[in-house]
Amino acid sequence: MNSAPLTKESGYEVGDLPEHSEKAFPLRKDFWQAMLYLLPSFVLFSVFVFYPMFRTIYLSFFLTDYDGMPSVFVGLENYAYIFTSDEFLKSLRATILFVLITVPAGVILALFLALIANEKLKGIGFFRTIFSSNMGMSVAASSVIWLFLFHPSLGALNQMLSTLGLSQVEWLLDPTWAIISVSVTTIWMNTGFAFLIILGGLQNIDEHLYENAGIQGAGYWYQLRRITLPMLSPTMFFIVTVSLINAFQTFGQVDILTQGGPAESTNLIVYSIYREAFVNYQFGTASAQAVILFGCILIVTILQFKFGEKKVHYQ
Amino acid sequence: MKQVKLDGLYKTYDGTTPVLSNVNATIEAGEFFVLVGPSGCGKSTLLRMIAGLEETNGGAITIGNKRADQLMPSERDLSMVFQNYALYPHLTVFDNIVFGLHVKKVPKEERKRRGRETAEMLGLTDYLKRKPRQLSGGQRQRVALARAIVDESPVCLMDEPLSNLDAKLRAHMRAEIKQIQRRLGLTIIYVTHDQVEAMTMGDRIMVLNKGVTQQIGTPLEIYNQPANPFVATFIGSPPMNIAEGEIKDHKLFIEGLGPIPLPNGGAIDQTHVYAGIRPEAVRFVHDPVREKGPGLIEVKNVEVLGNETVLMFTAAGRDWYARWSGQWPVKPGDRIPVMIDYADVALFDKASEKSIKHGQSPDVAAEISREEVLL
Amino acid sequence: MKQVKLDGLYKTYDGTTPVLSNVNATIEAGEFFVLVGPSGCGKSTLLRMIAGLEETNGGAITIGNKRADQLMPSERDLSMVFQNYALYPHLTVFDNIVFGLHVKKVPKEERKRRGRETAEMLGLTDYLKRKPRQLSGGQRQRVALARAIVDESPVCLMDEPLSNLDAKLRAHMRAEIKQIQRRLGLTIIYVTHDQVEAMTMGDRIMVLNKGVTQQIGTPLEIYNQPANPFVATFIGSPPMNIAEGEIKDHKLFIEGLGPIPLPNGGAIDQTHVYAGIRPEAVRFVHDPVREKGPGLIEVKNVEVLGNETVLMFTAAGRDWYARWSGQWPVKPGDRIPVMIDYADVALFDKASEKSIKHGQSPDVAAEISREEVLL
Amino acid sequence: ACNNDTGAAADNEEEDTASTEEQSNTGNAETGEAVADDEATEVTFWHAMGGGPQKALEEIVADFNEKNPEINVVPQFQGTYDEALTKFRSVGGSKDAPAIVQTYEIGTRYMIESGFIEPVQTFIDNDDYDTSQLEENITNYYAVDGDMYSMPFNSSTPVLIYNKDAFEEAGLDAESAPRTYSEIKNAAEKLTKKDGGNVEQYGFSMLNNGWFFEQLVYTQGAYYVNEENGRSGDPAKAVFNEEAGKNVFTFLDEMNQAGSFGNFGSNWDDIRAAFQSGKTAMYMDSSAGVRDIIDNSDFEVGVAYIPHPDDVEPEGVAIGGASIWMTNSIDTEQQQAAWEFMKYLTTPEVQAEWHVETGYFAINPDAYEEALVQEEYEKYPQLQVTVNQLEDTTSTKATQGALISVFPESRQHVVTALEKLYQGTAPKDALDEAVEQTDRAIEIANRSNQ
Amino acid sequence: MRMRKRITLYILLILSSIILFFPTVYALMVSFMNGREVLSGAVLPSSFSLDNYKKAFESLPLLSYLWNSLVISAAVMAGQLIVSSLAAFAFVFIKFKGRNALFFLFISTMMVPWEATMIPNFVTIQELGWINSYFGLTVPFFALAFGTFLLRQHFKTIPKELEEASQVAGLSRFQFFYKVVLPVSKTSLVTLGIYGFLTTWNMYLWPLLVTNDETVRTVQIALKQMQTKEVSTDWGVVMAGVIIVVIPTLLLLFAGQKQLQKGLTQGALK
Ligand SMILES: Nc1ncnc2c1ncn2[C@@H]1O[C@H](COP(=O)(O)OP(=O)(O)OP(=O)(O)O)[C@@H](O)[C@H]1O
Ligand SMILES: Nc1ncnc2c1ncn2[C@@H]1O[C@H](COP(=O)(O)OP(=O)(O)OP(=O)(O)O)[C@@H](O)[C@H]1O
Ligand SMILES: [Mg+2]
Ligand SMILES: [Mg+2]
Repeated sequence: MNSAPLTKESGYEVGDLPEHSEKAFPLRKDFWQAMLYLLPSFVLFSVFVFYPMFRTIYLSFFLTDYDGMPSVFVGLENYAYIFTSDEFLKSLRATILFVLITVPAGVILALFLALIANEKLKGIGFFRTIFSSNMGMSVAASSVIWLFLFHPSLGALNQMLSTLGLSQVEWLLDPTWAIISVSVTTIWMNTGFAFLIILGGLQNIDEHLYENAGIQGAGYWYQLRRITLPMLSPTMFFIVTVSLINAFQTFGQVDILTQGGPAESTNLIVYSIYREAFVNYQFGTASAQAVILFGCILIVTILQFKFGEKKVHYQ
Repeated sequence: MKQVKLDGLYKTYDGTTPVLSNVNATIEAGEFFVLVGPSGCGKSTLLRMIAGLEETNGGAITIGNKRADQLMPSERDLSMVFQNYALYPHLTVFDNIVFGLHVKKVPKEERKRRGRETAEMLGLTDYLKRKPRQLSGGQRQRVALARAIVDESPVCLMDEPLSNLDAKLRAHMRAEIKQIQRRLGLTIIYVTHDQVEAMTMGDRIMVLNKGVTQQIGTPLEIYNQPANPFVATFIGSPPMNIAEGEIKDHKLFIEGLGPIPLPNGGAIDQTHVYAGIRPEAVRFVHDPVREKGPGLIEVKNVEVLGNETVLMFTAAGRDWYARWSGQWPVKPGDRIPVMIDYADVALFDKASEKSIKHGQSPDVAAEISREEVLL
Repeated sequence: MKQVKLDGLYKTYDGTTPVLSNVNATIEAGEFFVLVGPSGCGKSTLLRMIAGLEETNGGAITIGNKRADQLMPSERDLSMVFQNYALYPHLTVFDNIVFGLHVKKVPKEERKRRGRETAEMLGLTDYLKRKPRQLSGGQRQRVALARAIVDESPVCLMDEPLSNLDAKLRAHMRAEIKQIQRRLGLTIIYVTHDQVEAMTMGDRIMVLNKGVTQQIGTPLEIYNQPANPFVATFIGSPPMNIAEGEIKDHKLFIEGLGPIPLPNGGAIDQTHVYAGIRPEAVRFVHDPVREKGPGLIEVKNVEVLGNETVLMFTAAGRDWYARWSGQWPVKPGDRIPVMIDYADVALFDKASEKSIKHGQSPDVAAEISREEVLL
Repeated sequence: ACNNDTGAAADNEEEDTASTEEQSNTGNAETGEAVADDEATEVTFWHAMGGGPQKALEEIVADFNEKNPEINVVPQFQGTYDEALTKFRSVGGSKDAPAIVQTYEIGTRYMIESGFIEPVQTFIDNDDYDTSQLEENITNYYAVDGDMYSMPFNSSTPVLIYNKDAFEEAGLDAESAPRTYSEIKNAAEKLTKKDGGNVEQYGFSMLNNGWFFEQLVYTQGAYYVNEENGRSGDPAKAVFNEEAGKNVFTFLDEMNQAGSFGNFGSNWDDIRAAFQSGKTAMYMDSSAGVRDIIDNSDFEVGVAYIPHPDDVEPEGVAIGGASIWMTNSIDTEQQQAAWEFMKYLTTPEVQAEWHVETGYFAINPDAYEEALVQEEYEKYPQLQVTVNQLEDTTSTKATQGALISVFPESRQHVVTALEKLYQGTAPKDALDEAVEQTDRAIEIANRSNQ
Repeated sequence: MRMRKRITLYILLILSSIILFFPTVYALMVSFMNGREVLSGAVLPSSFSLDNYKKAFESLPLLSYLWNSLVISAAVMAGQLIVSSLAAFAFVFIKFKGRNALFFLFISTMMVPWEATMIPNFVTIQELGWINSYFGLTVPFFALAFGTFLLRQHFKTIPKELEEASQVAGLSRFQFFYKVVLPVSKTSLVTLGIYGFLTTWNMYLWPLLVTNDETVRTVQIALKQMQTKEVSTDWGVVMAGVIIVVIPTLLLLFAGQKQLQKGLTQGALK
């Protein structure tokens, strides 16, 4: 009696009790109907994702020639090489550090913005537009702007610091600061979107719940903790998962801001893949890196689904 | 124990149509105040304004001795049962119930005890671990009720809290709520559509129509001395029969019925009136020959309710009802002799709709003295 | 016009506790079938199974002449009023109402006409352009009702469709629903907690308790000849008074009351019984000296309901009720002489809870013959 | 399109539509013109020139098309050099390949080995085209074993740029720029201005870009890779960690330690901004950027030769920039037309225009005699220095520039080495690592392209 | 709401706006500066001249690029909305064997770095003959695991009762999809639409690869085209370009905002 309804509620049931009201439909027919709905996605994914992905895996066992064609089969050598290569390990470390900085900070910032923008105030639409506006800035455009802001001597940031009488910071030139700077840029670029999503999630929460909590004397923080966050959990789950995946795949801002430097401190994996493939034309090692990156994201996502979605409350 | 004072409350949703206008009432500390009125008349809106969930567009609300209309809901120290329950879908029944205690930092042990006690009282003990989704409608409603009760806030607002319960459970709940209210001295403002609830639970009743107060009074006042035809027809089921009437020659004429003679000295200034007769005052004439003022009605519809029978007939172009104890073997089409006593008739001025004369209250004092009852 | 047949229906949500077990009923084409039972007894579940929204874990459902339990809800051709309304939040009231007609490709003109007519009937005309969240509770419920009615599906399931309406509107709705049902010959399965609805609307009533059918019969059968103490106490408000009794020496003994003599020839085999007496059968004794079998009760609580008074007292350790017409000037603590006629007593076997003897139905035939009534 | 070539641009658009019917979906070519266009031989020209140079290039193309109605050159921007090359690698050898593709100097070896190109030497021979009219120090770079594989197009060299006002303020002679490492170091020392912890003006800066490092190595007559800079055979090893490379790293390291070296990262615009705003007094830049610097600085700008170690006789500079390549998967007719266009590009008039508009060298020295150029030099006498430095260069295998296929990758390693150097890594360690990685890259490339 | 809370909120809102919007405003300022001002680190331009904008429009056929961007972004947006919502619908409202596994397979496509698949995809497009055509720029992006995921999360919060009511009303599954699910999910659809539009609008590398000339090229390429390396970039013009390119997207955001503001499912049931 206790366990069955509880697992059901957890949402991510993998073939436990049938969800009521659904099993009334004949299952076989359902399967083919579902396939029909999924067909467009499937065809496109097969052509544009699965096929290239398999090709990538295939290539990771080869050295490639100038045309990017596999020429010498080397087995696991590419993997062996990148795992012993100081450069790759560094970029792996940088990537993880980057993910650890940008995901929590970005999500929390977006949540904060969404919360203050979810209030019914005059002119709130204006603020919402401002908060989501960075979405409109392309990676290239925003990176260029930040490049200016980070400029060692002329950048607004350093100018501000000197006005405040603080010593200047070598934003993009100091390896420790560089990763922070790239992270800040990334967070800035991504908040707009996360903000929009979270705001949407907030607006979906039944107002009556707050009304009731308010009457019962729950203060803002209490409501946030006990109502907003649990009710927002599907959205947060989504945004965290997506941010994780995106953070692992950051590329554009690195290309423009630091080109992976200084001293490879911002050489995030995808940038490293890009360079390996498009500048160095080493598809083999690039592919191996891509496969490893895929594996990393896969593991993180599986963990996220396994442990994260447990805490999600669907209606 | 807190008084709630409503002072010229005004509310509109769209800026033009008023949903409530000039609502005045002082609900005494510890009073059980019932709010009734037709669907959409503004009852929920009024409760929500008291709770602070809707802003007031005019007037003032005082709770305790504090002006409250600018306070946040959480500062008003009250509890509420929502018409649509508003349960937290992500919390179990138990957590839903003790949510407020949690907020108020009631110690865990006490929280547990009070939560369990309340659940016990509302027959929810078996469902404490479930989520609201897995409950029946009545169970959900009880959770909403439990959540408000467990709080023991001095003021409690209840919006049709028993509408989805069966008669038996409802009777039980009525008693429980009254008992808690008395024990804790709660001030309760209670919206209901149930006549029995309104009549038995309320210290006073307020009748609203289209956002305008019609009458405030004790249940018997409302029943016996309705201020206008609206109240007269709204309270009592089946409703009081109402028709236009004319007073002429010491007689009250109502179309479709025989003239009803006025007693001596019962002269009335107005000639054009609304006459109201409660269904139970339309009496069956056992011996039409001997008894005075008989009329003959043609039964249009019969409802046998187990211990009573409601007959429908037409008078003055309207549906009229007669209600008699027992199960009567009457069929539509039957013609039955009835009589109406002028003493039972309530009269309202036709123009102002104000009450001119109340019907005689159907108390048995006339027949049986209090002394006779007691042994 | 379709028959609905339920055949040994069984349902469980968690795989162990049955929510419904062995429910059998044949609802005739064009019948108005009322489903009552305490909160959580499985009424909504049963309706949802008929609609195809819950799978059956056993048994069969036949609609028309077609086995239906494997059909999709959309293939069952029925309409439903949900207990929680389930209005489409994105559509206006009008669009909510005609949503089903749209699906059935009813031409636009007719859709408009029927939508308007139904809205008119339910008093929703002023709100057609609003979204559900701008409506009061009762208005939402009426939209849900309108949506089901407008469809004119041969089978209509209604889950407490009037619970949030006031008495007056409810009486009006009752009449309207009955009329539509008759006009279109709908088969309606109707869940309600309202005694009046159950008694007046239903061709037959089915009483459920904990998922088990207690009795199926016409309203008067259920009222007059309850199959067991549960039904006896469930139908009728206040409920029938029930107590354990003993039959000895041609007398029925109930603790706290004087012995009730059995009439000649009224011998009963069992000695241990449950005795049931309807509140109206607890009669006031006008002249305690002259009248037989008087008992003295101490009033615990009084509810004056306007046209009747309900007294509570204790007998056999339970709360008992007496219900008398009129407003009685009685106070808690008063001691009042009453009598109970054996003819009014219903007896149930103590072990099996089966009915042994029905109480005399409170029909007036004994006093007034049908011939006397008609003129 | 800009005002004066609107017509040409419109033409291009429509012609392209007509010629690539299989993909065309715009269908807005007007019939009359389309007929005329059909007769013109289409030459697609993939380039990586953005901003001002793109505009200049498009004007030149428009002029050419006007003068040669039978040929229609269509310039198509394809992103940065890397991006353009990536794309070319994908379509190389197919019908989607362009006729002409512009590639940076370090892509030379790759292009030669790719098999997608037709050496221009073929046309030079057929046409008896006189290559000697071109600047020798430029053609040398693109000549491999005496054969010209591509036509030089936009070329530049590094120069030292300095702030004359700052020099005077520091008591230095603004007219004779420092040349040797110790001169630079001394000057830098004097030029560095500090305000507490913050440095207000650094003495010397260099962009973190492999190109400058290479140049500082070449000028010492040293090689980047073995096999004589890859000019006499397939190189197998990088040698830039030998004496010359170490000189450079030590030179930078010493100044960095002393606090007179300002690091402004690897972004061209950053370092220019630093210079213009007085944050650094000397730095190395491309000759192509000189004129803009002069325009945008509100102080006197001096231009000088690049520095060299005190005990080494400087040999000059190697060329940078890009050249244009003929592809081999197109019709001979198109190739011929492309060749015509290439020749046109080398004419003194065109080169003069190009030089003046963009700041890139004129590959045809005759251009410098053009009035247009002379006028420019009067306005910007500093430009003369850049040309002189190139012309003064002794042509050796060192100043010819290295020829390796993995150059882009190697440059990254050098950049990383520089960054590490500035973070305090010992010069030798930083260099050795870069060399090691370059070696590995060369090895892999050799293995996979047997 | 009480005054103090209101004021606190406004302060927070304004502060956040300033911090978040500063870079954009800065870009706007730079767009009015001449080269010298930009490189001297000024924050405010000496005059608000529109020269840079004029130059930006003169140097490239920006209007035609904008049009292409618009067409492509709108097409991708529409494609994504259709394809993703169909898939998400199946994942939430149809129960079938292997649903979770399949969904995870979908999610896994998000983990494949786009950079790793670009070359094979380029070859595919080339073989389809879609180089330099709108197809090549749009079709590969129609299927979007991200969008499916986003919509799935939202669909899951749609009360079951709506599905039930629709079934009883006789709606077929597809009717339920487009008559109830889609309208009720307007917020998420708008969000996804904005996302799809903007990401496409901001794409650079792919359009560069699969297009050869300005017939179908997008504005981001134009932006890149304004920048140079060895020769000084005219930042004022670039920023003017950035601003020009950003304006349509801001307008879109503003319009979407209006849609989003209408919170929807509240008060759905009782
Ligand atoms: N999804 C569910 N999971 C588990 N138990 C459920 C679920 N839905 C209902 N129940 C339980 O099944 C029983 C019957 O529920 P049902 O809704 O049919 O009651 P009901 O007769 O309609 O009651 P009410 O009059 O209160 O609406 C209840 O005890 C309820 O708690
Ligand atoms: N958000 C809203 N926007 C516009 N009108 C509204 C809104 N909420 C309620 N109303 C209208 O205000 C009136 C009063 O609503 P209220 O909910 O107070 O009625 P009620 O007396 O509680 O009715 P019921 O008994 O049906 O619950 C109704 O006519 C309703 O349609
Ligand atoms: Mg209400
Ligand atoms: Mg129910």
